[in-house]
Amino acid sequence: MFWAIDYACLALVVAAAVLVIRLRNLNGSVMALSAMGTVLALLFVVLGAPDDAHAQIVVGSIAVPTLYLIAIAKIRTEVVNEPELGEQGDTDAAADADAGRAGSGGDR
Amino acid sequence: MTLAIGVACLAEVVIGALLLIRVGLGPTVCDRIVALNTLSTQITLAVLLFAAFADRATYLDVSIWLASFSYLATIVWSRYLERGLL
Amino acid sequence: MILGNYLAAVTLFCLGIYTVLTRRNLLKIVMGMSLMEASTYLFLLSLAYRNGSTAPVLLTPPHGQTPQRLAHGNVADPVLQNFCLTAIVIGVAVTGVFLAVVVRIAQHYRTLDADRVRDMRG
Amino acid sequence: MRLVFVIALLAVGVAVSTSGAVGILRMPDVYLRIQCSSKPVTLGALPVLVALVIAKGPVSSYGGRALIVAVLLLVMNPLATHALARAAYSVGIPMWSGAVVDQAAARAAGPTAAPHPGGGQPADREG
Repeated sequence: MFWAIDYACLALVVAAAVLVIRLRNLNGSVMALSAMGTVLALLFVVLGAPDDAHAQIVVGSIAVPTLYLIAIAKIRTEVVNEPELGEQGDTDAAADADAGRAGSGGDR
Repeated sequence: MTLAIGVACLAEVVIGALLLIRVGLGPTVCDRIVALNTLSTQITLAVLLFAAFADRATYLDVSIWLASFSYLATIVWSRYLERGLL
Repeated sequence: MILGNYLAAVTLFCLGIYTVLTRRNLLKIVMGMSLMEASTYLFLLSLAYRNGSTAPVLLTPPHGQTPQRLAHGNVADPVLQNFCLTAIVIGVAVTGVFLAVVVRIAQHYRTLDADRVRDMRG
Repeated sequence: MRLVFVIALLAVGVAVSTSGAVGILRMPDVYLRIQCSSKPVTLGALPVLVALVIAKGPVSSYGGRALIVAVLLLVMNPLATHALARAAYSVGIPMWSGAVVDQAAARAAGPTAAPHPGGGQPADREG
């Protein structure tokens, strides 16, 4: 039973990491990073380190994504809109264009 | 009884996998924050159930931290969506 | 059985280094570094775990055990867990410094592309 | 007997949480997903906590912690979901095409909406 929970958490962590590098939306990547931190906290508890789980909850699932969001919010006022930076072969632009919102906020 | 609690803990993790699909798939950031909030709740319950499964009361404090701080994160991020963080 | 944890840590490290090497967005590069930090935590805690062990906390021992038996029994390695705790705390500071550098680059060069930053500098 | 109660409560909680997660996965709209995030997840968390208290005894350290987590869930989950729904509405995420009523827009577009945009109470007193 222990190993089943362990492997399920490992699968979730690796899936969240794949989401971090596959999403072309920067805010989405930050949210996937936060999900990875949360699941990693559960994995730390499973591996018998509750103090590390405390630190990982505060740091990995809240502080670091908030830092990223602050950085994105500061960059967005400086850099003109170039959303698909560094993503060569993506064709799933329809997923993000599906929101179809009016306004200049882009993916906010 | 320990086995039942362990199976419930595993079920919460599997529900987290369902929510992770929505984190990857959500068209807007609000969808992702909704899925992330629910994922935090499920992980809180999973930590509680794992504490009962491993019979260590020390693990329970992690779930209290998670329950209090994940909502803080949700509120901060919705404020970021509404007005910008700076 | 703990081999799965090592494999997951290696997978996380490979994903992070793939992101650092192939992406052009500076924020994505910093995210790749965060992934590599996460793989470090996972590797350290997998090293600390022994088969069937519990947390090295003597308060409120499991049912039918005393703190003395727990101290002599099967607990995870507390030294490596403290290394992991230090790595987490240093990791958030390093991420903050990287993000500050990225913001300064974006304010100075008006771009977020690593290649274009290099072109402008050279 | 206690085992039966614990298994039944765990099954109810996990089933309701699963329905909430499937709703978040399948609903067509942000606001409907927020509905699925708020109510079924809170309702799915409480039976699990009750099952934990029954399994470990209410005077153990599990009972107190489960009570704290339950209070946090019941207080903070509606608050966070409300803040999130308000943010989603204010950045203008469109509703599902099958939505039939938008009370906030109707209130904002009312005849006396200009002095009090968003709050309808003083306008009602005037009219």
